[in-house]
Amino acid sequence: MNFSEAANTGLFFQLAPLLVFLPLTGMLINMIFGGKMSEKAVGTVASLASGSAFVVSVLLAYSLNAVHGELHTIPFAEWIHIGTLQLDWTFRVDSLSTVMMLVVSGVGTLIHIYAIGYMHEDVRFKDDIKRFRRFFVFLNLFIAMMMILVSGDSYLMLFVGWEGVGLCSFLLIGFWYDFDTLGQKSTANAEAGKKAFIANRVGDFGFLLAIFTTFWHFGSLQFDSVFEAATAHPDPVVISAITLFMLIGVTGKSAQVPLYIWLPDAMAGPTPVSALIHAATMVTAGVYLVVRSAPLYSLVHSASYIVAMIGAVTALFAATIAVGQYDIKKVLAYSTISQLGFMVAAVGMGAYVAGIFHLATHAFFKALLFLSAGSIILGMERGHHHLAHGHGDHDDADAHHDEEVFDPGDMRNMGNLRKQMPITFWLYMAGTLALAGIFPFAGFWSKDEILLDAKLHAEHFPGVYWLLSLAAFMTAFYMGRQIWMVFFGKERTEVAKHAEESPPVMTVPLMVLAVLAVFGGALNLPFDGFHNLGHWLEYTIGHVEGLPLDLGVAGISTVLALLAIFFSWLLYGKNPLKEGQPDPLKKPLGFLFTGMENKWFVDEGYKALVITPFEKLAKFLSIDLDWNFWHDWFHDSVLYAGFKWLAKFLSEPVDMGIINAIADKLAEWTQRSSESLRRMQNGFVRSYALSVLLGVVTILGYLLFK
Amino acid sequence: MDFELLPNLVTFFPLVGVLILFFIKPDNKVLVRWVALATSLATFGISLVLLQNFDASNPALQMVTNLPWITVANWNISYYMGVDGLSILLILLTTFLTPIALLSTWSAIEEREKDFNIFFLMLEVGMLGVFMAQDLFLFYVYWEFTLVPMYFLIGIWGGPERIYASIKFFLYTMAGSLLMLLAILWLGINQGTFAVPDLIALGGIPAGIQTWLFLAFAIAFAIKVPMWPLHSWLPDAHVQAPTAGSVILAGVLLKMGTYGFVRFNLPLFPEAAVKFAPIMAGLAVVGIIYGAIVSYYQRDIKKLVAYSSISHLGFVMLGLFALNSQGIQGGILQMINHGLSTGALFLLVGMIYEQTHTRDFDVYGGLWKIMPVYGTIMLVVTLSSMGLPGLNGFVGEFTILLGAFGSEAIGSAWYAGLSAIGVILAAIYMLYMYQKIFLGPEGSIVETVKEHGHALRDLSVREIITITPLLVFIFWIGLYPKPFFALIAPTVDNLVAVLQAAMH
Amino acid sequence: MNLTQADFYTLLPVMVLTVWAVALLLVDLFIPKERKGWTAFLAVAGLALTIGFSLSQIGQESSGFFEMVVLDGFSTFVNILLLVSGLMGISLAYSYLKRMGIERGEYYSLMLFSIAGMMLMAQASDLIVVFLALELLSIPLYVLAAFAHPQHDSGEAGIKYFLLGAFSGGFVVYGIALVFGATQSTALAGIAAAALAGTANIPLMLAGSALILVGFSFKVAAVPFHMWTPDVYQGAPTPVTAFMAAGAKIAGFAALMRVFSTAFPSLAVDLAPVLAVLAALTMIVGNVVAVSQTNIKRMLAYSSIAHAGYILMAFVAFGNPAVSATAIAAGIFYLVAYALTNFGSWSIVIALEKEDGKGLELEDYAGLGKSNPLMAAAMTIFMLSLTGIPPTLGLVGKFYLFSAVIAADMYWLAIVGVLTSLISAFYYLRVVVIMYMKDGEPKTLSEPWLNLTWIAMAAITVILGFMPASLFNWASQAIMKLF
Amino acid sequence: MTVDLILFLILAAVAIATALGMLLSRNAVYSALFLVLNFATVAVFYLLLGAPFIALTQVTVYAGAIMVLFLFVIMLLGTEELPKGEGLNWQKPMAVILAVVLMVEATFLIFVQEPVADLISNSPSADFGGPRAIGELLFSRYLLPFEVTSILLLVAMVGAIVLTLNKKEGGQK
Amino acid sequence: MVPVNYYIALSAILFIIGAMGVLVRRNALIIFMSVELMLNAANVALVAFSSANNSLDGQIFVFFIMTVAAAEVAVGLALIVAIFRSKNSINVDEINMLKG
Repeated sequence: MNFSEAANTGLFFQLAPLLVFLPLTGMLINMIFGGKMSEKAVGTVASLASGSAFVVSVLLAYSLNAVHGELHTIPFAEWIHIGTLQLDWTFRVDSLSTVMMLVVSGVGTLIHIYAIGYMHEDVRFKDDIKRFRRFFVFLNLFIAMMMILVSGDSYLMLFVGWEGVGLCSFLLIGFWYDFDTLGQKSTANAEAGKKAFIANRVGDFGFLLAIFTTFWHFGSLQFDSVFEAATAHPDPVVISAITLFMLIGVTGKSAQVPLYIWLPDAMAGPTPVSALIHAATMVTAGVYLVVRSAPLYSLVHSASYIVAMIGAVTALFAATIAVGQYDIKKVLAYSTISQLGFMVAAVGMGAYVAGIFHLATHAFFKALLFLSAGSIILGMERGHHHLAHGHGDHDDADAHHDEEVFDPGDMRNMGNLRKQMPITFWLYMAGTLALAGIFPFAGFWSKDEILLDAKLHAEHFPGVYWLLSLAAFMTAFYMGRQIWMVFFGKERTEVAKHAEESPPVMTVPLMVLAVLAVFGGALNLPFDGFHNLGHWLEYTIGHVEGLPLDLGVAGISTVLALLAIFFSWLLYGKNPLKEGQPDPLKKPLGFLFTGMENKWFVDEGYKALVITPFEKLAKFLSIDLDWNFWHDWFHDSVLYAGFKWLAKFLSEPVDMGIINAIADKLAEWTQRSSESLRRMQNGFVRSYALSVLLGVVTILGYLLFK
Repeated sequence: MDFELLPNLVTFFPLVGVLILFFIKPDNKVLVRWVALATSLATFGISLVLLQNFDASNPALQMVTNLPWITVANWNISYYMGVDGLSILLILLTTFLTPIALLSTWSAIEEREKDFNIFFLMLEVGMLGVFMAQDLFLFYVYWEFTLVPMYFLIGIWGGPERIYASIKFFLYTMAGSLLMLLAILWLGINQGTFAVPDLIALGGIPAGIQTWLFLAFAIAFAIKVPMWPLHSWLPDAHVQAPTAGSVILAGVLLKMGTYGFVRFNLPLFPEAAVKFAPIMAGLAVVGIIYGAIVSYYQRDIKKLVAYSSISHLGFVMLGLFALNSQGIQGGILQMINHGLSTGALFLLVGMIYEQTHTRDFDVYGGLWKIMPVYGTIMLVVTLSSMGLPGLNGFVGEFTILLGAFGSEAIGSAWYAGLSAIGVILAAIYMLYMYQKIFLGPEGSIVETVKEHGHALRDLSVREIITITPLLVFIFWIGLYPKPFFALIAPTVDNLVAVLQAAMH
Repeated sequence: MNLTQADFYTLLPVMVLTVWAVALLLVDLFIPKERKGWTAFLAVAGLALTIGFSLSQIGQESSGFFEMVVLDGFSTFVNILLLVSGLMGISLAYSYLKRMGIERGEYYSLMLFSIAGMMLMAQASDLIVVFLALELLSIPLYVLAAFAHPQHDSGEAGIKYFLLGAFSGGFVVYGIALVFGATQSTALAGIAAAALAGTANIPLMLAGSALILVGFSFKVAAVPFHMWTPDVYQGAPTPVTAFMAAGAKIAGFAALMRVFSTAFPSLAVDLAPVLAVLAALTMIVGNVVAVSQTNIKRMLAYSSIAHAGYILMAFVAFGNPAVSATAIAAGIFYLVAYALTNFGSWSIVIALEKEDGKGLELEDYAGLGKSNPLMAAAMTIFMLSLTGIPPTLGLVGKFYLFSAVIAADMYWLAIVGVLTSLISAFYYLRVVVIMYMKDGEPKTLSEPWLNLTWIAMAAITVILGFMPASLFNWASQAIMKLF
Repeated sequence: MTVDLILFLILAAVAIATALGMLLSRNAVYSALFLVLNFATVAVFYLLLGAPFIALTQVTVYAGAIMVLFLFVIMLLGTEELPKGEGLNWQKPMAVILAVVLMVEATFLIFVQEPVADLISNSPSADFGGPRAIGELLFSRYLLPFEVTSILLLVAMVGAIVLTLNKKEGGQK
Repeated sequence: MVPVNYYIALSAILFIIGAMGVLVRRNALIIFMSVELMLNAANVALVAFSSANNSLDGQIFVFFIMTVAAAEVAVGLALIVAIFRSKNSINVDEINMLKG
């Protein structure tokens, strides 16, 4: 049997489980044997594991093509079977999932390779060589989890991967858990990881509710049966509920308003992580989920509109913040949020192809940007080390700690890096232009498609177009700002002067990505006879009208982008920033810029509105209610002391006590009897006799007068 | 061999060890340890034979021993032991956790080891008896009997506040069980038998009386579980108990409460169970949220884990009172899961405590770097406790929430919806704990330990051996829970049928 | 007057014991002072002999002395129980008296007399005999309570017991007078017959029965007639306390059972609530007050009050034929359980008591778990049994009792019983806590008879805890004659 | 009002007065003497009620022997009067209250509820209550109680000896 | 003829006075005497009933009560004497070492 035969008969579909198990194998190998392997070997194993998954993805895509996109499900294992609840682990190979697989494993592999170089240096700067291996273990685990996410055939499997990638995200953000982003000893990175996990969990909570609602109304969690049942009995309330619950999940995972707050902090992770997880793959899972649930979303317009608006608002909101950031990665992070907003807006409007298209191109150019930023930061670090130690002596840990804090990611410390890091510069430029949406870079095509969709559907989704256009403008502006600040002007620090270019192991994958960023638009060119991605996805989401290029929209957006870059040149390029000079925007924008700089105080708002009240509540519940009230007061004081009191009261015989009280009141002997009270303990025969007589009188009284 | 007698053998086999221990000199610590461990391992072995002979497809009681015991006047008390789907997993959990807990004591318990082991094995007898007794009186005997050794375990080998904690533990539990005793007596006298299967078959208890009986049983079990707001004894008992005691307390003893619900409350008083389902579910939800929030604010590791138990067992209760098969099966599986995860957590906390002698969060930090194996294992267990998919906790929580969400008896999805918040909160407090201990820069404890002349070390081989079996099951149940559900399913389906009948 | 064989047979054990006691008084004169142990052995022999006679009477029924006394299953059961209690009482006293320097032969004679009085009480079927038996059991106890005088507070115990005993005796006498006036009879059967025939003055009879109840309640230490108990139990020599706590209680309850179920069944409707309230009060006060005690003798005294309350629960059903038989059987069973556990715990108290009267505080038990694990284990068993925790006789006893109360639909009483049991756990556990969880070096006395007592009692408590059926069957057959 | 009744009332007044005298006398000797008087008065009642034997016993045993013993002890101990003590202030009022309640109950019992047969029957036979009738009964029907009493007296004797002898030997050995 | 009620009433009064004595006096001897008065009151009732019922049982009972009283007196006085010897008092309020 030759290759094409195997493809045609669907034999390759049986390979689907390998998508998950190859990365897992890599992970296990590194986990178990990695300790004795060299860094290169570890990196190679991990990259191979990821790469082989890419190969499998390609094979699957090829086979799928050969069978004309016919959906294939590959049952793998029974998971939970209770009554009508039938949950299996089944792989789903369709045109949508293969796109995701390709993007994930493809970009993933490149980043693995890049990371070999990056982490080699990073662990040395941070003085913990042993952690090199751990990074690749986590990275492989991430690929496996992401594969589960995109290849699952039911909402639950999707959820499994969904949570799994959340875990990896947590682990990788907190990879340098004993530092902060500046390399100082701190819990900051760990906190960032925790924040990401928890914000994601909030989203997962919504997702879970969506799953429950789905199950109890449609009796299944398998995609096709759910869609079938939903279209058969389209109950708008139920479907709205499901889709909106799901939306909570999407906002969490894809960093949309209001749950996006974790993503900027997630930049605490090593740069490859930011590129892979927090730009290219994991964060797009929400987009994938919406596309996957397209049959549901298309049934309820109001829910779709909410999705679209959330996306659009996020796109603009995050873009404004990006304008005010100084950290090179933070700018990219907010840019990512913004771009995710584009995608979410697109899929919300039903422009699934556009959304996925942008997802793919964004994966390329944003990964490129992040990795280049990583390269820049490392370059700065190298310069920094060069200055600090003369000969780059990494082992002198003590000296390391005593240094003044230096932030290698702060753009204000850079300037004119074009000279020191020419390769990186050109790569970065490619990414920037793609992101800014300049013709003919990849971003241009995908963003334009989204804008076009928004324009076309403006009557159903009012406002989306304008928000997105504005966001696109801002995007070009802040990218321009970044370029001018980083690569042009004068070096603002000594370090910048000594920055060094990165080795090929890092730059080569970047080049591949750069190529993709430049030509990625070819995936779905808006001309008749192309629309390749659209046609490919038709197998899964049904027929989509391939939109032609709308010169109006494209023109406006291009003009806007160029204008933005021009403005940025005016502000940052023409008169380069001096050392210690405040941002030129600060003056004209005033408090607005303060807001942008400070991320609109959202974190502070969360702290004031959510975290502090929660901590107060927790404190109240645990210290006041549970411990002081419930444990100490109720148990010890009320139960125990009350009981003791009763015992004491009764042991100074109860009748005596009562009599005593009555007598005291009646005769006002209180003062005089204080002495006798003391003596009125027990031990008096006569009192005992009194008790007996009291008993007699009571019993007789009861019997006679009852 | 007559397999019908296996339940008795499993239950009483630890007594063999007790007998041997009586004749060993207390000074011979090594022998004491090995005898106890060997006994508990043998018991586990026998329980595996029991499992092998257990017909999972048969929903009825199996391997029954039913002998008249006290038949005087109008009391028909029998020695009635048997195993079915409701109990088989818990029996295995008990026999499984006991050797692990015993192994963990080898370095933790230093004085009166012989007594410790004797009490521990006796406790195992009591626990196994609870899960196998099918006669109410017999059940009560075992139930109360477990109090005694646990009381000693906490009171003699516990922390500084051990006496307070042990008495509180004893009194709380006894308070509930005495009311249960009255209910048992009512049933036994008015129905003419104490045998649970016969009582179920007889049925016909008027709904009004069912309410009272249900309450009497429920209070006893709810204290044991413990359901909010009857949980006040738990933090004390857990914090003060020695590690092995905490493991068994969290792993098995608390399950006696939830088991009691599913074994007695549901089938004996189905109408009342249906009636009370929303209330019980409501309390469970409060427990889930409350336990989680309170956990978050703890500064003592053990206390945090203790409070988290309140939250976790809230899930179990929610599942049981969903009164549908997803909920109940999930609930039962979650009992096992909680036993494994929380048992493992307590073991791990104990291991670090042995080195540092403190459980105060504030002095910890950055241990992952120093103790990578420990950190990794703890991470897995923490995640299991949080209910991460792929690990055991998720399977239980998911099925429970799913069951509760659509439960006809509870009647509203709100309960499950609110409980799902518990999933978020679990992440918050568990990660908080993990971060405090393992992440961030090195805490002051590293220096403190160094000052005492020895550095922190990673887990020893014995410790890894102790914890590994738990990890295996954490993954196994998480990835492939089918065999576990298969054991429970037929019996639960029967139970659900009874409850469905009561509902309509 | 013609005494028949039946007369003698009916009262054979009592007579044998009385004669033996009188003889012992004489023999004792010839036993040298340093050999008073012989008197103890002789007393034991007398008790053993009497037990033999009693055993031979199992299943026999007769009456004698113009139906003043009867012999039936009930009386035989109680007699044996009393005689065994006597045996244990002597085994406790044997070394104690020597140690405390109060060893005198009269001790044993007085004990035998008291036992004879108790047995007579169980057999009496005429109020006159009941009264005399009550005095016969009480007077030696007054003396025994003060036996260690002037050591410690023995004298005080004696005089308190005496004055209050006489006081309550006055009520019994007046009660009997009223009953006699109401029914023209003092025979139990005659009283019941008069009530049945309608010739009786019911209010007078009711008042009389209430006064008689007061007398018995005093003897069994029911609230509010209990107040002598802690003082007397604390002050009296410990073996006397142990004997009193068991014997007097058994006899008091035996008489209560016989008199009330034979003579006053017609008054049950009126008296049952009184009994129920008494039982509840007794359980509450006994248990609650016990909590704040620090002296073990006092604590056990309150515990004994509390247990009187439990046993009283068995009577609330009296007069209701459907349930009273099992209820009273449960009461008797509980008596046995209580007596056995009681002797066990007191013997350990004796083992720790010092010559100077020290060693009686709870704190003195600290560390017993380490220094004498076996004894601590036995004590733990006794405490568990008194609390009603398996695997002990106490649980079975409570189980029977509560089920009887529930069968009588007295749920509130059952709940009071249950809640007070919970309270009792608190102070019983404290003993265990102190023994095992506190440090100390208590010195214990190792004396064969004493050791035998607590070891045997611990064993029996556990064994009967597992196999209570035969004992219960015997108890329920025994009470059949009463109905 | 018959003579009997008048006699009864007078005697009753005396009996109550002497009883109160015993109760209220500060001096123990007076108390004892009042009690003797009371016993004597009661003996007259016994005669009135047709119980001559009991009346005689009352005078000889009770008033004579027992009360003399009391007097002996009072004199022996020299405790005619106790020093005024404080303490238990509430005991007296409570006792009075209880006594009043008890009185009410007794009245209710005796006069209100189903009153006891109104009249004392005339002595049916001359010998009713005489030594002979009593003696015959004692040695037939009441043989057992009689014997028990003898044992009781023996026990009391032994007890009294034990209690006092103990002291004489110095208590401690 | 005097109604038996009157006798019973008298006996009740005496009984109550006796009981009062136990309750209010502090001298052990007087307390003891009060107990004797109580017994005596019971005797009056018994004899009265005996006469009313025309049955000698009551009188016999009185006889026994007297004997028992004698026995009690023997023991009681011995106890009082013994206590007096060690405490030098027969004030019952002072005999209260045991309490609580």
